Amino acid sequence: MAHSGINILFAGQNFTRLLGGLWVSAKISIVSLVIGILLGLLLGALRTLKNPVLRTILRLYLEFFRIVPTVVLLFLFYYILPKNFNVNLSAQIVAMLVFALWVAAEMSDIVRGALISVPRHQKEAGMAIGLNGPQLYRYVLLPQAVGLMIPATINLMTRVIKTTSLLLLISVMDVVNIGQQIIEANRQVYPNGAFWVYGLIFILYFLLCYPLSAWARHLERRQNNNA
Amino acid sequence: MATPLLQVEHLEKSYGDVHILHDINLTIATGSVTVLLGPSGSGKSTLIRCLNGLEDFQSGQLTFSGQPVTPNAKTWQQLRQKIGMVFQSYDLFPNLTVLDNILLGPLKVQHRSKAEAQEQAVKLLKEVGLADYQDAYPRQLSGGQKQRIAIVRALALNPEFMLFDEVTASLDPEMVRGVLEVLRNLAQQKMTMLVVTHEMNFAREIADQVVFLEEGHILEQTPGQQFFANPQTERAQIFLNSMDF
Amino acid sequence: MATPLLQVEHLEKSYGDVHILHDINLTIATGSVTVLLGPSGSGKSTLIRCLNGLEDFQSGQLTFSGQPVTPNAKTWQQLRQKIGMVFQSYDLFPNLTVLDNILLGPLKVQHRSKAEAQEQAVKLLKEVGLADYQDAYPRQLSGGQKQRIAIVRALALNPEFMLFDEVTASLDPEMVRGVLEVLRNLAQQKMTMLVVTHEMNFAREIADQVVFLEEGHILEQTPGQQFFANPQTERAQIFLNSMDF
Amino acid sequence: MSWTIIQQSIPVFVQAFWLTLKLSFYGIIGAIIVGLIASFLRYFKVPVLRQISAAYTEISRNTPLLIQLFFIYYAFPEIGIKISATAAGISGLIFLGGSYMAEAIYGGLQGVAKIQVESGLAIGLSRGQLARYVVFPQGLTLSVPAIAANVIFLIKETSIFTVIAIPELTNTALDQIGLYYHTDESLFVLVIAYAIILIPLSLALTWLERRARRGSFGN
Amino acid sequence: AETTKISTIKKRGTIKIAVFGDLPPYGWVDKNGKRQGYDIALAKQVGKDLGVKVKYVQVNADSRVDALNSDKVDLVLANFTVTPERKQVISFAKPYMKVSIGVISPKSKPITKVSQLSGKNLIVNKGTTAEQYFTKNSKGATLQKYDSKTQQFNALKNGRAAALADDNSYLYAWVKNNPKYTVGIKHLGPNQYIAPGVKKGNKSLLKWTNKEITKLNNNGFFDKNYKQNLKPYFGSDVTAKDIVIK
Ligand SMILES: Nc1ncnc2c1ncn2[C@@H]1O[C@H](COP(=O)(O)OP(=O)(O)OP(=O)(O)O)[C@@H](O)[C@H]1O
Ligand SMILES: Nc1ncnc2c1ncn2[C@@H]1O[C@H](COP(=O)(O)OP(=O)(O)OP(=O)(O)O)[C@@H](O)[C@H]1O
Ligand SMILES: [Mg+2]
Ligand SMILES: [Mg+2]
Repeated sequence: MAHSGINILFAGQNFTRLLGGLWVSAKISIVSLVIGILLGLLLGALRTLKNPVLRTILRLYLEFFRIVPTVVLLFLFYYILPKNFNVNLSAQIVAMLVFALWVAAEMSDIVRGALISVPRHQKEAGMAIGLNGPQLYRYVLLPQAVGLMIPATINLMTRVIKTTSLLLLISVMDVVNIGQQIIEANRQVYPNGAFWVYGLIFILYFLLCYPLSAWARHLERRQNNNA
Repeated sequence: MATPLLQVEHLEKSYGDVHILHDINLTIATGSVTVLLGPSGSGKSTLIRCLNGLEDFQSGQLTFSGQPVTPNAKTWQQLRQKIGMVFQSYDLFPNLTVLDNILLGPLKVQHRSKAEAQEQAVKLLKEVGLADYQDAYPRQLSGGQKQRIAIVRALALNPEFMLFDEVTASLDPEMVRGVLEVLRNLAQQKMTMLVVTHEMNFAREIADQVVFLEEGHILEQTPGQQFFANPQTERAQIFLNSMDF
Repeated sequence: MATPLLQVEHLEKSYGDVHILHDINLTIATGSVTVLLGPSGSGKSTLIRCLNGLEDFQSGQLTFSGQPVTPNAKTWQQLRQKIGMVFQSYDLFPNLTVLDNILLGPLKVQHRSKAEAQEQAVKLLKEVGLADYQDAYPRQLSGGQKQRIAIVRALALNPEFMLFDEVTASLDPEMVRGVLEVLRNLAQQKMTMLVVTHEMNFAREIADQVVFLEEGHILEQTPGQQFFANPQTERAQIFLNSMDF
Repeated sequence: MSWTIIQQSIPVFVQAFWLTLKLSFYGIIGAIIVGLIASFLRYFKVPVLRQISAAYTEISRNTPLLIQLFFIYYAFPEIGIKISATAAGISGLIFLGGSYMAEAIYGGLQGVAKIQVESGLAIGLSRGQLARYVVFPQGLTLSVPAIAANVIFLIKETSIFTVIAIPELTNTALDQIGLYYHTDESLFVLVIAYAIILIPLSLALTWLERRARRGSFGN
Repeated sequence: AETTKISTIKKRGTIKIAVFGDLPPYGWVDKNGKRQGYDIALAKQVGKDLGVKVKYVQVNADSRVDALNSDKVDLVLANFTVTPERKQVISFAKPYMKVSIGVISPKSKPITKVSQLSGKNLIVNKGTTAEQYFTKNSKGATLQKYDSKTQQFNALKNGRAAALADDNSYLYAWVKNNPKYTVGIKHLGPNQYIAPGVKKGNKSLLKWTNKEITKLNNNGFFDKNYKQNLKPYFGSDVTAKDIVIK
């Protein structure tokens, strides 16, 4: 065939369309990460309290999101909940919601782990000068835990970004979905277009995630050196 | 006799099934220095922690300044402003500067004015010889410096009673002196203190009374000089011998 | 004079830009006990670690048993069988039983027969009073017991020279005695030893010679009794005063 | 939701269940082996191989499994490497999981106290012996919780095998939905199936974490 | 949730239609991001005749019924084959297209009878008529179910199965570009129909759509649509009669 496969990327608006799709993935990641991390901080702090009821509920919340694959969650929130309850959200909103809840769950575990690894005598030293519960978290525990949770949090970020590749299942026009459109539209002209399109998507994801991973590793190394 | 600052009656403490403290009775007079001695694991730290509510206990009555203490979170949080405590491990908050460590309690717990609290903090820092370290972070300090700051942090709340749990145990020998100096000054200023220490020479010098604990029982509660010259129990004698190797 | 066991000449050591040890010259006679003293941060640990290759140094010459030491990984690995070391922190391998900790070196490094090595291990364990703990795991032991095992582990390689870096510093006071007892016995058996310690009474008793280090310089290298009675430098005098508070 | 429909679909799901378990099992074992090798190369600073393994780790961690599988299954035959869907799925899981396991294992090795390494050196152990008797036994124990967390993560990732037409659990559920449109029932069975696999693992993870924190090795 | 009547759609000013985005020539997206295809042309006409704007919702095969039932869309125009199972959960309007299943295989090892598939692998595309058919009558063949046309044709070219079953119109088009393969089985099973899908109980929209299809049939819309969208793709092996319903 006369057409070299790489041209598929530059025909018409294809390249811009793919970047547009990437932006959708990025936008969903960013929004869900911001909301999820904030919520996760709160839930993680709550999980270190002694209240057994609260603990059980939050534990179940975590387990639910840990056990149910993302694909199922997306289906559940996009198709099943609207059918049974009267809420109808757009695909992007659902994606953000599902990811945010998932991030919050994973984050709550990271936060909890970091909080309880702040040495006990730090907490006691805070109590000994009369700080109350919220003040303990605000001034002593959280600031010290933040350093411990940053690398794990960044790893979670890359996982979220990578998981956006499943969004085509609920009709989000993300980069994979647009890639799919381009591949199928050109199947006759560029039978091997798929490799170029997927190759580009591969690189795009790498470009999004690699800086984050490198940053996480840098922070981790710095922490180990300080320890 | 004047009202004692702290009175402990029939205090019992267990961890789960393990009985740690047995029928503790203890009186601490205002302005006196009590040294708590006893072998490792005898319950010294546990007792001292019960006295400012870091551990709860099963039964017994505490009376502070003539007021019975109802042991709940609220009471303790109030009371801890009057009862300062310094631990063995360096426990400054690593995320705050020296000054912020000291001001946290006065500003956030006692809601005092920043100017006034800071003035007091600087004065205290001067007294322990660390006026230049206001803006340092704990990691930039030596162990002995950290412990002196920890003492200042407790004092900044203007407590009536200070608890010290082996505050020199993790220090290099050369650092010990500076910290003990601070404690000695406090004693001279008639601060009421309860001190756990392994520095026998220091204990001998400073103790108005010695409480000797073994396996959670108070075996002796004797005036300081008498204890070191002539302990009442054989166990205390053996303990004293083992200490001056 | 007989060949010294170890001779250090003009040793220089830096971490990056920071010069830690300056022109260290040191002679250790076979069968003698050298005590290394000096304030915290003066470089005692660094020096002792240079002597068995845990730190490398920039220049200088070591001579062990009359043989110059070429400082490379291979030489050190060989030499470490002759130079035992015990650290301040409890450093038993937590994944191995007491006996396996002790036998690791004799079996895997020295390839000795299991029966013979085990016999020796049991004998050594008896000597430190821990014959019953062969199959225990380190976590089941107290700090003092762990340190005694660590000493046995080093001795099991039949070293000619032992390095001790503050081996009692992390111990509860009551545990210290047992460990020092073991060191004292070794000295009586004419083991050549280099000891860093803060236990001054013990140092005075055991030291054939004292090396006093400050800021990486050897200020004194004096026979033991002379040092404690009458140190040559003012700095050492101040140091000694600070130690018996 | 109808029980009859659920009952009818059980046999298909049982098959998918075993297939998911089987693929996960081989994938995870393989990932652990790759992780061991990669952390071994990194630990011993093996020249060249270490750089290769580092590059592999970056590619593996920073790209989605979906795309990785696509290349393994659809693109590799073009350059003469053709493996079955099952093998491709397992390879993909190994490719992705290997780097996650390597991080977990290497993290554990780094957690081994420096004093442990030094006291090993002090009794004359060579670097290899040190690794064999001290660093790996302790490090692996330390990394068990992280490995367990990765196991859960990798099992869930098998749901992406649908892109290469492997009838594992998720694919089966989606297919059932496409064929018969009993969405609620299919997803319900799917969640139950994953729960049967993952809940015990998750409990084990909690237990392991707690044990690690209590420091079964604490000196 | 409550169903959307014609009146509500008109009031809203838009109709939400589920379409495919990756299935040329029925529903796909061109290089400028514009939706194209046989189903899309129908959707446009529906919008025009209703006097409302069309909002496309891209779906994949598995989610067409759920898109209706969760009110994500009012109408499905996405190569939707009428089957008894689907009829139980949604309503179909009058069909606008017919399809028949074919099977392609390499010329070197042609499959000409279903019985030859026994013990072999057969590729199908999820959500297609062929998948439905072979799931029920597999005749000993093992199905490999792919998500997209690209995937299924790639798999066939990589020799992952003995044959591939799909709408025969497709297969004719594909073998034109891939002369090593042949449509060994040209028709299989009864004719199947493609129809618009409507949420069950949405009588008002169903009635309107039925009338619309009849009207469009009569005024030759589908023939025109065929010429415009399908003919260039399928070439001359397929004729309008094979696809358009008269
Ligand atoms: N959280 C706990 N749970 C169970 N037992 C505990 C706990 N904390 C302390 N103990 C036990 O209580 C007893 C007293 O411990 P405590 O720390 O009060 O002794 P101590 O006299 O302060 O010893 P040291 O001189 O070593 O500091 C010990 O047997 C100890 O093992
Ligand atoms: N890894 C390192 N990197 C940089 N500097 C170091 C390192 N280890 C030690 N030092 C510095 O070298 C100097 C000597 O340290 P060393 O531990 O040898 O002292 P020491 O005499 O053993 O003290 P101590 O009595 O506290 O054990 C100190 O100033 C220390 O900060
Ligand atoms: Mg204590
Ligand atoms: Mg040292």
